[in-house]
Amino acid sequence: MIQTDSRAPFLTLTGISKRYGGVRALDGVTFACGRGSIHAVLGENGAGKSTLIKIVSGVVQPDEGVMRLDGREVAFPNPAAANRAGVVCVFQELSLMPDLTVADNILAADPPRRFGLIDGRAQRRRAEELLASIGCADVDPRLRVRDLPLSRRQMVEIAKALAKKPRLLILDEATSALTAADVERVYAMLRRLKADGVAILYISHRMHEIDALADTLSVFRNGRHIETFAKGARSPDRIVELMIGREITAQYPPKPRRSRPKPRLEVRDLSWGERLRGLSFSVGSGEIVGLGGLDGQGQKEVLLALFGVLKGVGGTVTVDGRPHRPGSPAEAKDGGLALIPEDRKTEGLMLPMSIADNLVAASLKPLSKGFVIDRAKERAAVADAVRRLQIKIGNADDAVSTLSGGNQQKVVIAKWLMTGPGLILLNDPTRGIDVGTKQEIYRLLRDLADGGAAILFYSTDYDELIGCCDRVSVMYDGRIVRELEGDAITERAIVASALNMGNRVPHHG
Amino acid sequence: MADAALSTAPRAARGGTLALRLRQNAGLLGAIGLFVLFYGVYNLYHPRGFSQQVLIQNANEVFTIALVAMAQTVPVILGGLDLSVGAVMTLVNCLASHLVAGGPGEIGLGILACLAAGTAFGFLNGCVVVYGRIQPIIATLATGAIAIGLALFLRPKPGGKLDADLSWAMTNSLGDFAETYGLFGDGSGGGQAPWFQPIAGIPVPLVLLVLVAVGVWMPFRRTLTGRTVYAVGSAEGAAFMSGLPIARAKLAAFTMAGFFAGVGGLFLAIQTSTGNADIPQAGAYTLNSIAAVVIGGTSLLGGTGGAVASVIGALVLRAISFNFRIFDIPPLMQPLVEGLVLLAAVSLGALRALRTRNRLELFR
Amino acid sequence: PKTASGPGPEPQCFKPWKADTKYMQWPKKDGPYRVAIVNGFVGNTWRIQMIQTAKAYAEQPGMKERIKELKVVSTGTDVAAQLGAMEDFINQGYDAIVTIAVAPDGFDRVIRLADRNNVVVVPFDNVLDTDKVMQVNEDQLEIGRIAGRHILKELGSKREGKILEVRGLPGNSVDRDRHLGFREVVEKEAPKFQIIEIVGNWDDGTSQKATADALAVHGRFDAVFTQGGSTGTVRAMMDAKHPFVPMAGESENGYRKLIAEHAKDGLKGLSYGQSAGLVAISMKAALAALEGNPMPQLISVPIPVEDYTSLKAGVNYWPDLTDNFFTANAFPACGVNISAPEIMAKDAQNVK
Amino acid sequence: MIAGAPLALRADTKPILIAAGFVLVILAVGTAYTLATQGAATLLSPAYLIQQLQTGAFLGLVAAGMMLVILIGHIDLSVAWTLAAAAMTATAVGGPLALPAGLAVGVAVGLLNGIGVAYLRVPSMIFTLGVNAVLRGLMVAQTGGFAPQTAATDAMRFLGAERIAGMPVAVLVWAAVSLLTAGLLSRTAFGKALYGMGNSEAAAYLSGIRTRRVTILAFVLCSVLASLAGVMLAGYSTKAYQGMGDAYVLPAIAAVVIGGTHILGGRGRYLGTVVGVILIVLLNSVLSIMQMPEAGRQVIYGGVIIAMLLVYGRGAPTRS
Ligand SMILES: Nc1ncnc2c1ncn2[C@@H]1O[C@H](COP(=O)(O)OP(=O)(O)OP(=O)(O)O)[C@@H](O)[C@H]1O
Ligand SMILES: Nc1ncnc2c1ncn2[C@@H]1O[C@H](COP(=O)(O)OP(=O)(O)OP(=O)(O)O)[C@@H](O)[C@H]1O
Ligand SMILES: [Mg+2]
Ligand SMILES: [Mg+2]
Repeated sequence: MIQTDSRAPFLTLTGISKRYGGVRALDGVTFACGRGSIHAVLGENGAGKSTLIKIVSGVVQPDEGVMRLDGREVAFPNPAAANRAGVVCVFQELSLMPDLTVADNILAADPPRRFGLIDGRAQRRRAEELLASIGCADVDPRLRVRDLPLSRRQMVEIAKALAKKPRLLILDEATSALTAADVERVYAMLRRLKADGVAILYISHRMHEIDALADTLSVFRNGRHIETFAKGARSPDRIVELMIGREITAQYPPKPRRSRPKPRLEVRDLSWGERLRGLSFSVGSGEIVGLGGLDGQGQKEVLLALFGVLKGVGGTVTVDGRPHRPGSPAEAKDGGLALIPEDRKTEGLMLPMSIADNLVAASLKPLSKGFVIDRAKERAAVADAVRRLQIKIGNADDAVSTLSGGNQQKVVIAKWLMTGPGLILLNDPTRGIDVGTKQEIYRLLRDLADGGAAILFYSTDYDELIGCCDRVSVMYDGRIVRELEGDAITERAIVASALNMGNRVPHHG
Repeated sequence: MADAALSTAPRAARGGTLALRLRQNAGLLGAIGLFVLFYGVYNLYHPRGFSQQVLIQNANEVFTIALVAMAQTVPVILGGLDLSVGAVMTLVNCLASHLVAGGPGEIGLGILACLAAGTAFGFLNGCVVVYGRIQPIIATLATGAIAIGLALFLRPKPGGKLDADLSWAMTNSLGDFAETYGLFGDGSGGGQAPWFQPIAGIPVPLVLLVLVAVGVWMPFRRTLTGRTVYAVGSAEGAAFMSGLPIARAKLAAFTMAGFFAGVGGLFLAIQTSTGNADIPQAGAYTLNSIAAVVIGGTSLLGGTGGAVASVIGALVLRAISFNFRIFDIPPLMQPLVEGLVLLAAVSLGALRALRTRNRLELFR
Repeated sequence: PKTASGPGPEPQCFKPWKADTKYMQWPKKDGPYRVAIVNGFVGNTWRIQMIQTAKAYAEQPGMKERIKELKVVSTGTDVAAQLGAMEDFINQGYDAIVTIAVAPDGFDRVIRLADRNNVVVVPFDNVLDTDKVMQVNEDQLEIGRIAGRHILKELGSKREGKILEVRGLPGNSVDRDRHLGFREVVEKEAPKFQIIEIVGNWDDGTSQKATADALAVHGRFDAVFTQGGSTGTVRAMMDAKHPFVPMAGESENGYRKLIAEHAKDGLKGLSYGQSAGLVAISMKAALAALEGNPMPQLISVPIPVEDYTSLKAGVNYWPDLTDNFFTANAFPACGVNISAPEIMAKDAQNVK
Repeated sequence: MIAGAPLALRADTKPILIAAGFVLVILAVGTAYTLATQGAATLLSPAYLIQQLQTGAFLGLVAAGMMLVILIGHIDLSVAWTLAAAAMTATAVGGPLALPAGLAVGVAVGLLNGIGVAYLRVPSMIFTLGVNAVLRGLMVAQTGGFAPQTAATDAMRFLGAERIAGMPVAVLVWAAVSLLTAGLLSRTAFGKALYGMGNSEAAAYLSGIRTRRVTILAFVLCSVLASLAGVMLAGYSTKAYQGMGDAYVLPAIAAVVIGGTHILGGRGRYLGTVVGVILIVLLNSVLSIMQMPEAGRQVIYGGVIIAMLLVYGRGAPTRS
């Protein structure tokens, strides 16, 4: 029941299936997408979206099925082959080489050459042009990607895709770390491409992005293509229902109305080099406090400083009235803190290890009797964690890398909940997570807060801050420029303070 | 739209290229500093310091280890280690002791065959790593043993006789080279051409070293394959996703390693005019090559650095021991002093770790 | 140097290798001299003992006045570094360079430079395959032959069975020569013996392991020739409860202690010495050459040999001292009278 | 690990089985050779096999320590001179303090290595190389300057050379250390931390694992095991001497890898290391029995490692 749009489809898939061991990632998918269209692909975590586009872009090969591009049957043995055919993908997992410069990355596969050798100058010029075209001219192409913040890296990633002159451009949660301003620029770029007749597949868990951008939507569930329809043909509630197979009533749990609790975490004059310039704030027991602002204003550093990762932190921090100066995450953990880190792949998980091993990694001591780990206790704890967060797993002994992004994130959260933390720091915990799971996580956070935990929550998603937080502190250039509370937490207020422009609201687009 | 304004905005915030380059190559600068220190002191206290003889002698002594260090660098940038470089050097050394003799034609063919052999062995290493999918460090531990075994077959005991003229010409100054082969002469001998005089005093090995670096390494670095070597060392998955030719880069990296090691072995054969399948010596070259790479500021994790930096690293290593010939250190204390200086030199990189204020940056 | 005719000074010490060994003569230089010793590998007892001997010898009266400066460097197993060090000392204007070559070949360039600068180069122990320099060594072929003869003598009329030969470092010319000498004698006089060859690297641990292996497989040997690591070889036999048999081996103190202790049980051992004292003779020869004397190109140092009948505690072995040093160190004929305990165990009594 | 499907072959078990199979192949080849040349299957005799275990015990101890370090993604190239320095110190001290003194050397070296790697963050490959050079320098200076006693004490003799009920004490020590190591790796927080750090040090650190302490402990254990091997080896040879450890570094690494431990860390089972040690010891012995010249030995040695890894090391192409 494919509803092709008026134009002939550029990409068609017929009966595509892919298995990973026992898991059916894709099950007889038939799907098409046309030129000059922005086609959103929706589905909960693990629905098979990434697998689908990995097949289209040559990263993995399907077990069965036929793929046609422009009417001709194609099979891509590797991404290079797909690129040559004009199929270019911005992956959910970044595909940048951190030690190479921005210019090297952007033109990695096909740099300008003279006499067979790479022409550094021409390459830099070309990179500057491409960056400028997505409004990212502030990035110096000679810098190493390693030295860029995550949001800039995603922009570089997009520039890199553009450099390949795509006919079919795929973005797999490519905007998950971008701030609103960047997202606007990307939208503009995508609309230009659309006008030029490029086919665009767009995967995102942020409904408002899809709303703003897509013309066609396809929903996947459990490895199956459920339905494709034009934007506006289905109500948002209906779409969510298609995605997760049930109805979602309220995205955010209600916030309790009550007076401000006694602070559990008190921060005075927190400073760290140039990045943190004397912040003060507090988080009370039972409170969820959001950190907002443009990416890279020091929010991440606040969390790391509190968690004992940074050296040379100034200011005073107290937790429950006692001074808190952890020299390491281990000490922070002993003080009842937990941190859900920014990048789950490198900082949150030990990917090749089993789900169980990852879940217990922060609780080895309480699970041990003397020196020896108590297996029964360990097993019980793992089972409990899987149940509590409804992590979709086959076997707890499987490598955690086999889970979908959302489920991986749940493993990270579950790992820390197992330690029974009193103060939870979260760095963009819902990045790349589907609506259903997001809702579960919000629910969970609220429950934890109600259970007495204090929660400090950094997010790049304004909706989330508004829907979830009791208070929001907006950061700019290492300072807290504004603290919003209750009904004052609005998108307008957040954006205004994020750009540190008083009450002027910027015009997007 | 704001974009247009942004893209044409002056890039005022950007530092100069030089400052950026320096910042991105701090390790190399440290190595150069160390070299200037050790080599400067040596020359200052040497009775004939800063003379041509001393330079020639030093150049001869340095050449092979410098090339083996270059050889090591390429796989290291790729994110692997080549534990066979010393063995390949030794293998080519033994092969050369059979092939590089006779008439000029035979010698030329012999030299080509030696270089081809080193390159081919490197290529085989690459095949084992790429198609066998074995970790480089352990694959080359094994192929290194095989190379030594082959070297021992070729030279069960040290010996052979290389062309004596070649040996003399290659291990002296350009002037001696010209004289030996009657080049650039005015008829009565060689090397008297006026244009030639300013460069006549330069040691041949130094010229060769520069030729290899500029003629082979620098261009390679600027090919797509060369860049892919860096990309793979930086993030193999990302390189694959980017559509870079990974297998080709890996093959090329090990092939380059084999080639450089081969040049080193060939020179050692020419220098000593014999071949010697000395196992401890092969091991020492391999380990020293790793030390040289690290001292040169190349990260063993891959993705950064360069072969020229490793040459500097090798120079530092050698310059340390030069000083033992000048200063009176009790002979049985020398190994200890050498060990301590080596430990200190490789620990220089630790300054970065101690300065890092975000501990997460330490993990990579 | 120019070719000269003999005889040279102190012929009992600087004994020409063969009757037709040529003589070399350098232009006379005025002392005192600067002497450099370029050692290769350092990291076994023999080399350390050698370095200690060199230092002690240079301090002895009769030497002290003639040596202005003695510099010792160890360059490791790297031939390029050794060549570089030698050339460096030539450049620095040293008068003589005494060396243990890391390879028997490859020194042409250095020799050429040394000759240009009238520097006397004296390789010893691991000598060079060239007749262009003056060299000092013991006759390794002869050592092999002595070992062979001793074993055959001790076996009496027995001319059939198995002999274990524990070889040294593969590829080394000393290993090769000793092996050839040994085979020459045994194969000629008792061709029916089956010789089992294993590699011991002249190292106690390797010899012990390899011997233990060979014993486990072959059961019994009638005699053993172990080039070095001799103590390890005997220990392996004792561990395996192998009966003592006639043996030939190096001059390690430990080996001699075992011979002295177990000769009556059948360990009819012979112990020859590749002496660390060779360095002293080489230094002495270098000075003699610098003083303008004609010198034999190849100097044969007498092989210090003892067997179970001639061992004397405190004279040619030391029961109370460590196993590791090499007992043969003094060469009275050359006026080299530094005994091994003086060098290696000067305060062993204090260390308990 | 949590109980998985008991029947399914765990991925890390396959290398062990293959290595064990190869051990049998080596024995078969060696036996064929002795049958042909001597008409007896000496390799299958208990005396020979026990002798191999005795030889393997020293390598086994070194390899056990090496494995701990390899698991966290490091390597210890200083074991050669740690082993020798411990043995030389033990014999120089002598008397009842010999053993503790030897092990103390191990602790000291391990701490130094650990601090260099964990705090200074110098790559272990190169830091331990430097430490190895320093240790060699110290031992050269000590042999030349102090001429210490080198005879093993009775206690060292007991551990290294004697037998209880026909079984060498060294083998019993190896067995005990093996049991402890296996338990440590599979059943303790330290063991889990080793695997975790080997897979992602950053994630382990952010999980509140005291990564520096774990690193230091791993290096200390490695050096202590090397020094234990040194002390026992001195007992076996009745004395300590320079260079006694040289033959243990690369074989130890090879044994660990042949046993299925990933050279970059994070994966591997201890049992594999034991099998790897036995394989290497037997291979050396059989080649020695066959009087294989050094050239052939080297080629076979390299060939075997490659062949083994080709059979089971061919994992999925790395994409991360
Ligand atoms: N390499 C793999 N090995 C095993 N299973 C895998 C692998 N990659 C994906 N899967 C499984 O395939 C299914 C689909 O995963 P996929 O990554 O395509 O989901 P997704 O829709 O992109 O989810 P998300 O929104 O979380 O990114 C999941 O159940 C996942 O666990
Ligand atoms: N892997 C690491 N890299 C960098 N710094 C670290 C690392 N692990 C810990 N640290 C820092 O080292 C110090 C001590 O950390 P940790 O508690 O892990 O070790 P420790 O042995 O317990 O030290 P201490 O004895 O001081 O408590 C702290 O400052 C911590 O932040
Ligand atoms: Mg996905
Ligand atoms: Mg972010």
